[in-house]
Parts: sequence; C-alpha cells; structure tokens
Amino acid sequence: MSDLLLLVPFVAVVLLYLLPKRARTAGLWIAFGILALETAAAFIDRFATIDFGLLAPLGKLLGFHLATDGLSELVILCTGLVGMAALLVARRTLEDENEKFLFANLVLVAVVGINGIAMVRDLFSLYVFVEVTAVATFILIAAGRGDHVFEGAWKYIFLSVVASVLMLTSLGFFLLSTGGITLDAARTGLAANAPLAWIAMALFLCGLFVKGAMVPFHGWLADAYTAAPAPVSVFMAGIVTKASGIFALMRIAQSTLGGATPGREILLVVGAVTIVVGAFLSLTQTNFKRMLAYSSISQMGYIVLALGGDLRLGILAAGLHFFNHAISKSQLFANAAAIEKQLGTLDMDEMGGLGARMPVTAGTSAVASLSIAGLPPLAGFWSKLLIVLALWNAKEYAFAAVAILASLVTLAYFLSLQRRVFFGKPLEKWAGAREASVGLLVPAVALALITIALGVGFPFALKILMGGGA
Amino acid sequence: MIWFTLLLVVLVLAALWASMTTTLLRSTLGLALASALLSVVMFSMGATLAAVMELSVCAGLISVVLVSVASLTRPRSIQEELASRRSRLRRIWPLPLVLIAAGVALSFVHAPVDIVLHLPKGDGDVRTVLWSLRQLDLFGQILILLAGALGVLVLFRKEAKDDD
Amino acid sequence: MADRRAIATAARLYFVYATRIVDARAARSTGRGRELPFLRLRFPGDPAIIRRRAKGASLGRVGRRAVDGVWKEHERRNCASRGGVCPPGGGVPTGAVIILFSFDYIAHYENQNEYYTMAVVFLGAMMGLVFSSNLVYLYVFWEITGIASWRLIGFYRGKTDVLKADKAFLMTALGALVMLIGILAIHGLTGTFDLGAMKGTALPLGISALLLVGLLSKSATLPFQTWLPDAGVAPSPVTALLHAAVLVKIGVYVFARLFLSTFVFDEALRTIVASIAGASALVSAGAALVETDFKRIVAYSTVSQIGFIFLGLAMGNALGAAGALLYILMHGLAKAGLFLSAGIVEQNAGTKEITKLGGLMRSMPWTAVAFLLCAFSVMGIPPFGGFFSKYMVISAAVKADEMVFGAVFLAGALLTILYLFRLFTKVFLGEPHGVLAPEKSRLMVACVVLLAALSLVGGLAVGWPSELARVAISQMLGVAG
Amino acid sequence: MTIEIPQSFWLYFTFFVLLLVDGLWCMLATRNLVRILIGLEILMKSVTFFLIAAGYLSGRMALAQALVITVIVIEVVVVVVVAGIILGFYRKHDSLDVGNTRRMKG
Repeated sequence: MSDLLLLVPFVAVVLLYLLPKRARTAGLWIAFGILALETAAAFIDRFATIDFGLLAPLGKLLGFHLATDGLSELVILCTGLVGMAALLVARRTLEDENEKFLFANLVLVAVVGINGIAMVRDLFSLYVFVEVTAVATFILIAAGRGDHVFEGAWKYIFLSVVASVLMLTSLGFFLLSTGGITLDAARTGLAANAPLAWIAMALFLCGLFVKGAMVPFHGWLADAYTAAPAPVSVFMAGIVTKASGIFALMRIAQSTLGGATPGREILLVVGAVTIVVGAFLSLTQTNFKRMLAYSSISQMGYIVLALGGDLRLGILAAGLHFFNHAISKSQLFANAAAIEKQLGTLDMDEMGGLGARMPVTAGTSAVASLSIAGLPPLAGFWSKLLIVLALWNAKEYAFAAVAILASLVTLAYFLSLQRRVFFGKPLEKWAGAREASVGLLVPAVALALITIALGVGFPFALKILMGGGA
Repeated sequence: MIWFTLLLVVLVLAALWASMTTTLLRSTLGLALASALLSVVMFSMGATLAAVMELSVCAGLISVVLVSVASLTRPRSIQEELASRRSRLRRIWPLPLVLIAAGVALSFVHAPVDIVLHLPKGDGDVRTVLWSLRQLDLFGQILILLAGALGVLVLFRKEAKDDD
Repeated sequence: MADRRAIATAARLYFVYATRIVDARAARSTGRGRELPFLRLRFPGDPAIIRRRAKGASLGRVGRRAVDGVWKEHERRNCASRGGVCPPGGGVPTGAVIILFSFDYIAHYENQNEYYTMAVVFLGAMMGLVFSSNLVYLYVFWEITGIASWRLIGFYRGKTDVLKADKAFLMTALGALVMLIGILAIHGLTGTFDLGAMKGTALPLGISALLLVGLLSKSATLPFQTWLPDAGVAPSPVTALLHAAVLVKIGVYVFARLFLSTFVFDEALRTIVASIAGASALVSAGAALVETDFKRIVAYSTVSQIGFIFLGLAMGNALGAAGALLYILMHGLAKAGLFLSAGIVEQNAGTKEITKLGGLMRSMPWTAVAFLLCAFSVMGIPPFGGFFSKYMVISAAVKADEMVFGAVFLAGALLTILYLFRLFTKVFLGEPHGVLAPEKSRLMVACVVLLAALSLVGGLAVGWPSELARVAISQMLGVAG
Repeated sequence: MTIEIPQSFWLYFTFFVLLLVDGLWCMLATRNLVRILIGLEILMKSVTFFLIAAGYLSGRMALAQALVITVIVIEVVVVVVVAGIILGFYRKHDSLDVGNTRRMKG
C-alpha cells in the first residue's frame, strides 16, 4: 500500500485546514505523528504489498504506478526521522502558532513530494515530485524572518528553474530517442547506445546535479541553507536536497545506467571534484551553518562518487552514506539551531568555550562531526569504508585515494569548528549562556544515539541490509 | 511549411521584444503574445488540449500575475530608470545579433538523428493518457496547486502583517 | 566483507568496553557529584585483569559472563597469540599507575569526567587493537585511540592547547588514512581483511610503504615526529599515557603484528625501516640535547627510543624482535616515570623551563631519586630493565651483521645518557632558582617511586619478562626463539 | 507531413535553442527581479515547445500533451510563488534591484 504514503500526508494537510482555529496548535503534533507512522512503515517488511482490506480497491482506482524497493524504504525512513527532528526544532524556534502550523503543512507537502520521488518509476513523474518538493521548500525558506531569506530562496529558485529546463529538455530527447519516459524505456535506449538517449541522460544528470548541488552547480546551496530558518535548514539539509538531487541520481544509476562506462565516469569525476571543492570551501567559512552547508556539498559528492564504483556495493554504500549523512547533518543543523537560539548569532569568530556552557550540544555535535569525518566507531566510518571499497573493487584506485584523503580535510574543518565554537577559553560575553531547552536537545541526542548505535552495531545492520536487498 | 516557419520566427521575435523592451508592462505584453503564438503553434501541430491550456493559463493567468506584480511595485524614479536602462542596454544589445547568428548557424545543420517513430501517429486520446496512465502526474498537479495555495497564504499574509 | 566470526568477536569487544564505560559512569553517579576515582582502577583494559578482579565487583553477573566469554573466545581462536599480547599488555599496569597518579594531578581542573572517560576509552581501544585479528577492526580501534588522544591532549581549553591537540589528531589521522589505502590495497590483493588468512603474503613495496606511513605517524617517528613534542601541552599523566605507555607503542606493536608475524618481511623494506628508525633515533636525541623544556626533552627522548624499538624489529631475527618487545615494556615503565616526575615538578614549581629550575633535589628528594632510577633504566644501565632490552637489541644487530646500525644504536645510547644526565643536573642539582617547591601530593610521588621500583625489579628479575617476550616471539614468528 | 524527419527536427531544434538563448540572456542581462521572472517564463516556453515538437516527431503526441499540461500547471504555481517572494523582497528593500540580494559571501 505504498499509495498510502502519498495519500495520508496529503489528506492530512487538507484536513488540518478543516480544524477549528483553536485546535491548530495540534498541527505540529499531527504532522509529527504522520512522520512517525512513516518511519514505522519503512520498517515493515514488504509494506508496499500489504493489503489493508477496505483500502485495497483504492490502489486500483488510483492506478499510481509505484514501486518500492530497499532504496525507497531508505528514503522514507530518512524522511520520517529528519522530518520529526525538524518539527521538534520548529516547535522551539518558530515564534508564533501560525508559523508553526504553516511549517507543519508545508513539511507534509514536501514529504509527499519526497515519498513520490522515492517510489516513482517514471522520469516525468520524478520531475513532477522534485518540483513539488522544491516549491514547498521555496516557500519554507521565504517564509522565514531572517535578513537573507529572499536571497537564499531566490538563488535556489533560479537554479531550480535551470534544473527544470535541463530535465524537461532531456525528457524531450527521451521521447525522441526511446518513445517513452519510464526508467525502463530509458534503460533500453541507453543499452542500445542510441546517441540521443545518451544526450538525454547527460542532460537529466546535469539537472539532478543542479538539484543536488554538485560542483559546479553548488552556488545556491550554501546561501539557501544559511538563509533558511533553523527548522527549515534541518529539513533541507537532512532530506530535501538529498532526495530531490542525490536520491534521484541513485535511482537512475541503479535502474538505468547499469554500470555503463560513460555514465559512471561522469559520476566519478563530478563526485570527486565536488568532494574536494566542497571540503576546501568549508574550511574557509566563519558562519556555523555555512560551514555545514559546504560540508553537505562535499558529503553528497561522496554519495555520487560511490555510484560510480562497483554497482551493487556502490549503491549499498551510497544508500548507507545517504542515511548517515541525513542523520548527522540534520543533527548538526539542530545543534546550530540550539546555538542560534541561545546566542543569537552563528558567527564562529564570536564564539568560544561553549563546551562548558552547553555540554550536550557540544557532545552531540562532536559525535556527528566525527561521524561525518568518517572516524570509527561511528556510523560514518562504515559507509565511507564501503564507498571506498566499492571504488576499489571497480579498480578506480585514484578516486578511492581521493575519497580517503579528502576525509582528512573533512576532519580538519570539523576540528576547526569544534575548536572555535566549543573549546577554547570560555568568553566573558557568553557567561550567561546556558544549555538549550530540552525540546531542542531531544532531536540532537536522539540522532546522535542513532549514529553511535549504527556505528557500533554496524556489522549486524549490514547483515540486515544485505539480506533486505537495496 | 513556410507559414509555420514564419509563425515560429514571429514567436521568437515576440520573446525577443519581451526581453528587450524597456518597461515591465510591455515586457509582460510581449510574453503574453509569445505565449499566445506558442499556443497557435501547438494547435497547428495537433496538440489542441495543451494549446488551450497554454492560452488560458500562460497567456492569461500568468500575465495577470505579472501585471499585478508590476503594478503593486512602485516604478523607479526617472534618474534611476535612465541609469539602469543604459546599463541594461549595454548588456542586452548583443542579443538579437547572437540570436541571428545562432539561427543561421543552426540552419546549416542537417545531421541525421535517430528518432524512434511510433506509427501510426498518435497513441490514443490525450484525455485517456492523462486520466488513465498519468494519474500520478495529476496527483502531483493537485499537490503542487496545494503547495501554491499554501505559498500564497504564507507569502501574501506575511505581507499583510508587515503592513500593520 | 569481513567474515562473521570477526564481526561477532568485535561486537563482543565493543560490549566489553561499553560495560566498562557504563561502569565508570555508574561509579560517578553513585558519588553524587563527588568524584570517586578509586573505583576506576578496575578497568585499565585487559579482559584478563577484569576477569580476575570481577569476583565481587560491580560489573554484575551478566557483564562478568560476557567478559569471560570474550576472553575464552580469544583464547580459543588465538586472535592474537596470548604471548604476543603480553608485552603491549604491559602498558596496562603502567596505565593503571598513571591513572592513579592523575587522581591527585587532575583534581584541580575542570572536565574531569571527560578525562576519565577518554582514558578508559583509550585503554579499552588499545586492548581492542591488540586483540583484533582483522585489519578493519585494527583500523577501527586505531582511530578510536586517535579520538581519545585528541580529547586527552586537548584537556586544557586554551587556544594553543586545542590547536596542538588538533594537530596531533590530524597528523595521526593522515597516517591512518594512508594506511587505510594500504589496507584496501591488501584487500584487493588477498580478498580478505582477516590477518590469519593472509599469513605469508608477500606485499609489494608500495603497499608496505602505505602501511608504514600510518605506523610511523602513530609512533611519531621521523618525519612525523613533530606532533609528539607539541602534544606535551597536555597534562602530564596524559603525556605519560600517550607517549610512554601506550599510544606510540601501538605503532610499533602493529608493525610487529603485520610485518613479523603476518606478511613476508623482505630485505628492502627492512633496510628502509632500519634507516628511518636510525635517523629518527639520532635526530631526536640531538633535539633532546638542545631543548630546554622539561617535557619536550622527555618527549624527544621517546621519539628516539621508539627508533631503537623499530631498529630491533627491523633486524629481522628473533633476538631483535624479542628485545624490541621487552623494550616496549621496559621503556613504557621507565618513561612513564620520567613524564610523571616532570608532572610533579611542573605542577609544584610552576614551570617546565629547565633554565628556571635547579636544586630541586633538596625539596623533592623522592621525586629526584625516582627520576634518576627511571632515567637509568632508559639509559640502559645495568641492572635496570632497560639494560636488558638494549642489550638484546644491540646483540641482535651484531648477530644480523648490521654493524652500521649497531654503531648508530650505540651512538644513540650514548646520547641518551648525555641528555638525561643534562636534564637531571639542570633540574635537580645545581643552584636553586627562586623558591624550592616541595612535593605536595604523596600519592603522586608514590606512583613515581612505584614505577622506578618496577623498572629496577624488571631488571633484577629479568627472567620472567624476557621469557614472556621469548614465548611471544616464538608464537608470532612460528619458530623457537 | 511532407517533410522528412531529420530536417524538421533541426527546424524545431533551432527555434528551441533560439528561445532558450533569448530567455537565458534576458535573465542574466537584467537586474530587475520581475524581468528575470519573465526570462524564466521564456525559458519555460522554449521547453514546452520542445516537448510538443518531440511528441510530434516521435508520434507520441498524446503523451507529450499530457506532460505539457502538467508542466504548465507547475509553471503557473512556480510563477505565483516567485511573484510572492518578489513582492516580499520589494516590501523589505523597496526596490526590485537584484543587486540588493548579493550580500551573502563565501
């Protein structure tokens, strides 16, 4: 019943508006509940094929051509977790009830979009859902109160439209070269080595590179993340960019490229360049969220790089890194929200010694940082190890070495972040700063625990994953 | 065929006018014209339903939106206008030349392309395709309209609040 | 991927360390905010020790059973031969003494919880490393020691302190990442991460070099030595733990594991390692002669001594290897004593500059004597423990007909005597500068004296440790030593 | 149709490219937000045209129409949202000059 994943949040948005005004404070919790259900759905084995009795004819009536597999479940799981974290952060950082209500609604719309992306088998529907997610996100960014929200939203829109144009042009070429726009049709066309099909695929990949902020199309991401209100950046960094850009790439690599050389080489080069450029740009930042944003670019490069490796292992590694990064990065943005709420600034040059004042924030952010930097025994290490193994098995030694050594740069900027924000002598200025409220700490602690648990229990998780497909 | 090509030329000219003219209102008008011409092109190619959509939504609705944005915002002062017009002109004047050059260059290309042809033409009625094969897209349409409605609510209400 | 057995083993190891950390936490919470440091003595790492002490202890029945299970499993599977574990395991009692020392030393500072947690994680990771029979887990524990030492070195929160900690972390992480490339290459070559399965593989020199970068950077050997003296900003017990007892020895130990007992140790590699080690030993001994910072001198001395250990291993005969293992043990004890004495002097006199110190013999007699005894052991003066290990390594060089390296070694030993005597005279003899600081903490002095005594006993009763080393080597090399 | 496929493909393709260049240039040459939006619309026109042409050439006109209808709906929603954002920007800065947005660095 994968249709439910689209319908339930959708119906919820509509129903939320039927609520009396006074009851709207419950909106956030209703959205939270739906995301919790979604998280649970990801764990139900073969959820898609379960028959819900009365609801069964609904699926036939709607005739959505959906298909779920391990990858879709992964995205759905991440969406649920990240969405819940974002809602919790919103509860503590957004000021008035109305804003919270609208946030909950827009997040639900975006969640439908992401679920759609996770399950479609058709390039055009993929485009449609990517666009739905993007529109919901524009609004979320622009609804903020910060000084730069327009700029952040504007750059995102500008490049999103470019991405749309690229994708639609590509669909035109697919129509010409294969007569169809399903993933299967695309695969047939590529397998037959039709030149037009390859042009179409290249254009589509470019569109997704823009959406996924791969270098050289990464310009929008840092501005959008930095400008967005705290809960929005948690949500965006956690899942939106990844689902609409990176996951779509994973889907295409998995079901259409089939390990063909030209496609693989594009992914390898773009991924490696993105890793390196993103990491070095991150090293120079002074704004907390901006540094995290560039780090996101770099880490998404890892996922794309993995897709260029050995196909099966590469997809598995990319999926794992997708999950780890979604968890850890949204957690770091939740930490950023806590710091912004307590200090009113995100400029790292003004911080220092916060570790003593905000021990929980400091500790969880260290866990997430080290995980993203790929240090054992945290979850990030295993996914990076698998990525590198996938590359090594595909005999891409140079790329594997780049991937490994770039994690030193990752470590360097995270150490610099930790040093500037949490260590160092406590500043007089922040003598009154205290730990954020429990509501903001819950998501950070929960996500950090997931990181640690997955890292320590990874061998068992891997067994489940290997058994469960993906 | 000649007429069809001419139609396309006029379409590009309308778009060119929209992008080069000085005031926003004329620009919007140019866009509406281009949209209308495109819908004629679509009609003559047999895409009747899409043509109707294009005409009503793009030429109509979007123009309304653009005009209202242009009217809600105050036009700039004369000095500003002149200064910005000059700098813009400097950037925009090569456009017609570029377009002509590109058109001429492309008109010499006749490389064979490997297009897959689906004969007999037409794979059923567009309504059948839309309603029975592409429900997911329809769902997406509804969803994005909902998102748009939320957007109007958020973006325009915020504005009203700022007024207070 | 790694085989299931290794996965299960590692998971259990994780569990052991987790229980131990939880145990530490529990101890703290029962103290109602007060530190109850003596409870922490129980877990300096070795499952064997745990098992012996677990009788009435707070680990609880389940935990005890799990620990027993792990230990038996290791015995059965012989992940690392039991003998091979012993010399680096010698770091554990040393670690225990160091932690005992830090009860008084650390008591004045903030972040004590972090300190003890990290020390425990560190020792746990080090034992995990010793027991790993799989390259991936080896790497995992290797990096955990990196994380722990990052936080330990960055104990003080001043800007330069944290910077130095980051530097140490980044340098060792760089080495580890290069080593990871090497590990992947090995996987590409052999198709497995299991050390047992790849026994006897001949590695191409390139891969060996990749591994070597990691090992040398962890052991702070030339050209990666710079982080170690800088890391002297840490509290003295940390430097003792990291530089003397455990961290730098990990590199040496893993080198022995990989090149002596797993891969074919070919001639070219042997020459390279020996040359690097010789150069490192001499250069850093020279640096120790001209430095004026108490802890930096001792740190350079460590770099130099590590060079000797590598030399011993690189000689390629059983005598050299056994000598090197004995060296790890003896040097750990004595060097920890030196660092801890430095800590006492620093904390009481308020400076580390030896030009500003002098005549401390009068006010700190116990410390001075203990320092001298430990220094004798490091210098290699009979009948201290250090003498025997040095003697074995030198005779290994002679036996292997490597006269050049033997000469280097002798020169290094001479330099060691010089700079340690210089240090001793500057600090403890001569004219006092300013006030003579007394030894405040009896516990701290007792720890140093204990280490000095152990160094002496280790030499007088050398039969026991050298028998251990001999057994270890015969198990590692598979020959009768 | 009387013309043969490759030739008409290039005809359509040429006009697609012309519209595309026009739209891009319009977006990049101006500093006025509304005009950027107009350029963006021209881009969408070009793509719409290309999709219809592709459907026409490959004989999948019904499919192409279905796609174009969806694209048009998406287009109008995007335009409305962008218009809302532009208006918000205008209220804040009292200007439509994109130069006011180039403040973030890095």
